[in-house]
Amino acid sequence: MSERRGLSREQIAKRVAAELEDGWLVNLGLGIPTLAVNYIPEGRDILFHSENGIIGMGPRPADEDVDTDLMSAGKGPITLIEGAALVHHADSFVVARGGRLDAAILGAYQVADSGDFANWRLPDRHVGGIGGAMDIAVGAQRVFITMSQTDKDGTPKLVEDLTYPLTTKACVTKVFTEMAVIAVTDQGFVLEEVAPGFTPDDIVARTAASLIVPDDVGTIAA
Amino acid sequence: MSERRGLSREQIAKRVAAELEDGWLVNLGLGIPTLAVNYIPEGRDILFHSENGIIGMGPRPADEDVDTDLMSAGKGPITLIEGAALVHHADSFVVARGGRLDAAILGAYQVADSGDFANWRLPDRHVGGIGGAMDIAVGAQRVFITMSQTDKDGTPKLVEDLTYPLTTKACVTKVFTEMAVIAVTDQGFVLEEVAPGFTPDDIVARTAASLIVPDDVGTIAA
Amino acid sequence: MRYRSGGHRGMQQDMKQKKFDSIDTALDRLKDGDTVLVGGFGLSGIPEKLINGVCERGLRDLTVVNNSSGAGRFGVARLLEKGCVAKVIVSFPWGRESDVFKELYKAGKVDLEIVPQGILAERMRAAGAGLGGILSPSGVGTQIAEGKPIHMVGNQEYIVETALPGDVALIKAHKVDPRGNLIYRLASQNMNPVMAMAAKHTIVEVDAEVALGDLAPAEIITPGVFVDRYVVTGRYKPEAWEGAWHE
Amino acid sequence: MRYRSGGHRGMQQDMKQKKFDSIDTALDRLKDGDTVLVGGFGLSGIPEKLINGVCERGLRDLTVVNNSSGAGRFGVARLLEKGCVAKVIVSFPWGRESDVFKELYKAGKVDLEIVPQGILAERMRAAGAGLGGILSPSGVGTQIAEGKPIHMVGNQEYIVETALPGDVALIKAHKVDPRGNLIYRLASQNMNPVMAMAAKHTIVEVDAEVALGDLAPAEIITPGVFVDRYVVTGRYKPEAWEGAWHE
Repeated sequence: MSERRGLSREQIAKRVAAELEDGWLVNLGLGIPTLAVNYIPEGRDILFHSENGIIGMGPRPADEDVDTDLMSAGKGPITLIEGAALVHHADSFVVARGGRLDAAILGAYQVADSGDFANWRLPDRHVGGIGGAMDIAVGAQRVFITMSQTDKDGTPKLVEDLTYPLTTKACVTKVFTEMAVIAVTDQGFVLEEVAPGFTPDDIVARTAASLIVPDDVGTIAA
Repeated sequence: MSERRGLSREQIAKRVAAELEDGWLVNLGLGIPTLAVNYIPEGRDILFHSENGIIGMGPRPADEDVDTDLMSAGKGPITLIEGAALVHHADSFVVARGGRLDAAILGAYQVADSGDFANWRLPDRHVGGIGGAMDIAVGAQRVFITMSQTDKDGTPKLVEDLTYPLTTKACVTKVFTEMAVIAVTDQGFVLEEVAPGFTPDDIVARTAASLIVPDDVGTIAA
Repeated sequence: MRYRSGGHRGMQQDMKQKKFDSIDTALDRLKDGDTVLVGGFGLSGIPEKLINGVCERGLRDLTVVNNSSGAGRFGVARLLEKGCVAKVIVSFPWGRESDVFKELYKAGKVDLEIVPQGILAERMRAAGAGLGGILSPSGVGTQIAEGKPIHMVGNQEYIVETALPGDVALIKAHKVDPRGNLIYRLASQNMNPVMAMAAKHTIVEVDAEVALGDLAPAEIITPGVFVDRYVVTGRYKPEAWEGAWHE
Repeated sequence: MRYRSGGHRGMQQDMKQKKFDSIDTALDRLKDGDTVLVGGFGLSGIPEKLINGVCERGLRDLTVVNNSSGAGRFGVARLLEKGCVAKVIVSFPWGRESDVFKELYKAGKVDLEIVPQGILAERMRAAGAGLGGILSPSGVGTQIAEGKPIHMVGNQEYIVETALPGDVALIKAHKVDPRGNLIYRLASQNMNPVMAMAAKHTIVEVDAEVALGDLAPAEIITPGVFVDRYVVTGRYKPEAWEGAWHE
């Protein structure tokens, strides 16, 4: 079982990107979430928000076109799409906290079956970095989490109660790992899809909370 | 004594305008305060704020240049000076409530010797109109009040305690009437100047609170 | 001036359709009992066509938020006269020409909430920003504070003013692009940009439409994410304006 | 584009002088112990010349507000390294390159207050707006809420976050006119306009100066009433940027 590799970072990004619907405004966190921009299904008009005041962020420019005044919140070079709007930080978070984000894709250390998640601070470190995560998670219509199914030592990251410091309560919609897509519902975690080569039992074994396994669990199109 | 007419509205406006110092940002209420714009002493650069989002309001245009999208808060046609800035209502009140107004000139029904004043509602009417007065008075560095010394029936409007509903506590800097200029201080009302033809005793007789009369009370240059 | 496209896939083909040709259709999500934020101050920035559309649709029991309760028989006064309004939330209900409101109010046919003008704007912005409210210094110790919680910060007393969201905003702008990005003419912004932020559903009437990329990203006052629908009305003379009119 | 002058008397002759030629002189009102709001996010909109000027003046015990505690040896990290800072108030103290901060923090030489990024901006805006604070949903139930009052609005829990004013703001803009009106280049606004509102005394470094009337009134992002002093530095490559540079 431990030989199976699961999805690559790019494949996770592609899977979560498939969730984004036409016309949505979306904020992407660092890491795998940022990769999702490369996998938007054809024909969907997705608008990207960056917390430093950009509504309508476009892809990375050619090296010679990089401008230090056009960077994402993750400090990567970007472009502006036609019809982009630029605002200051307070108004940028009016967009985020005020509920205008159809979805936010964020990383996490842990997700609880209540929809609570943790992503800003390790329990054993003095400090962490919140950045925009608390405002974005509390405001977004949907919070999609990309993370690994377990820690490096095999400890499940889907849990009953967080042991890492809370970022935001009851906000996670779905979790996308290298092994599975798991919805967070009123009933708790529900397995929706497994990665090729994995069975529902593999995911149950790597989840430290009840996991509802419906009859029709699909396979991630990788 | 009742034969004396005191200053005209224009003369009160001219007197209060003389208080405005070079470089100040000023908001003007309806009535006499609005007239003050015509009496700014030569050589003083005064910037005028209007609560509907105008910083740098200029004088009334010629009739043929009137534009319905350039009106003061008092609904009178205005112009923009060079270097004017336009903002929305929330940010316009950042200017006012946030302390950027060096002075506001407002009308009043009553002023108390604590600096409290009343200008939004008659006691015997069901409702009144606040408009921007509470935000402006609480934020302005100085609140100058222009009003008559007494009601039409001779009742003093400078009082110990308001009988009209309060607009803002402890904010009035000076009061300008047809008879006098009266400062509001930690010690209460202090007579600063009298209009030509009036004596300090005339003002004391028309003030329903202690009025400190220094030795050097001046005469208003009318 | 047009801005370089980052080549974002599918944008022009599949953009969410915000443009409506009919005022009446654009208003079809308004319901009886809605809280409706209505832009405009004095004669400027009033969405007159949308207001007339609401009257024609015969909506009832609306709570209307505006700076005033209207003047003459125009704007908010028309909504009141047509019997659409159960309550107004305003800073200046008692103007010289607010006869329609005065009559209804005296007859007990309309409720009133008075809010200081700057706090009215700020309560709406707070709703747009997902905040629960603000700590306001405006009106401390006055009748405005009655029934509201007080919160001390140090020795300073503040009124807890709660966020004021709208079900719908009816606003007016000068130019729009297909994404719904807005700019305003001269000093006509007033409450409009704040209301666009504060409502769940924002409908705009606008003087003119421009092509995508024609508005510089930094000059946009209301980003299109705050706009759900717009109708191009052309620029017209405000109904209540009796003076000369220049296009 | 130039706008018609209303003929306001004396304006051009007697306008308050906001332009300073020397960074050092422009900073002469900063005092030890001040709370200093420092603009910039990533590489963009950082007032590097002003920051270097503060280091040279050898100020001490500053409370610095910024999004982060700095990267490498630039920006806020330089202020920390030079020993100017007693406390930082930031949303992201623990970046990959925030070595200077980490070392000082572990040694107990600098205090830290962490604030969610959007609430950091909103607390400063509240200060600018004369509000006592805001009711924030961000961080409810987390360590961020510890020691702060909770206020319920209906069933919803909010943290009372108090206004965060600055004694001084150090910000960066793209163009300024003699009244201090500012516009920003591309996405370089970030916290700068909010900090200009929130500080008692705002000092700007700016790429270029334009004549009065050259900025359209509606395109101005920071009205000059929020600006006390400015220094024209010209546009320059951010010290920490190692990539290609185009004017």
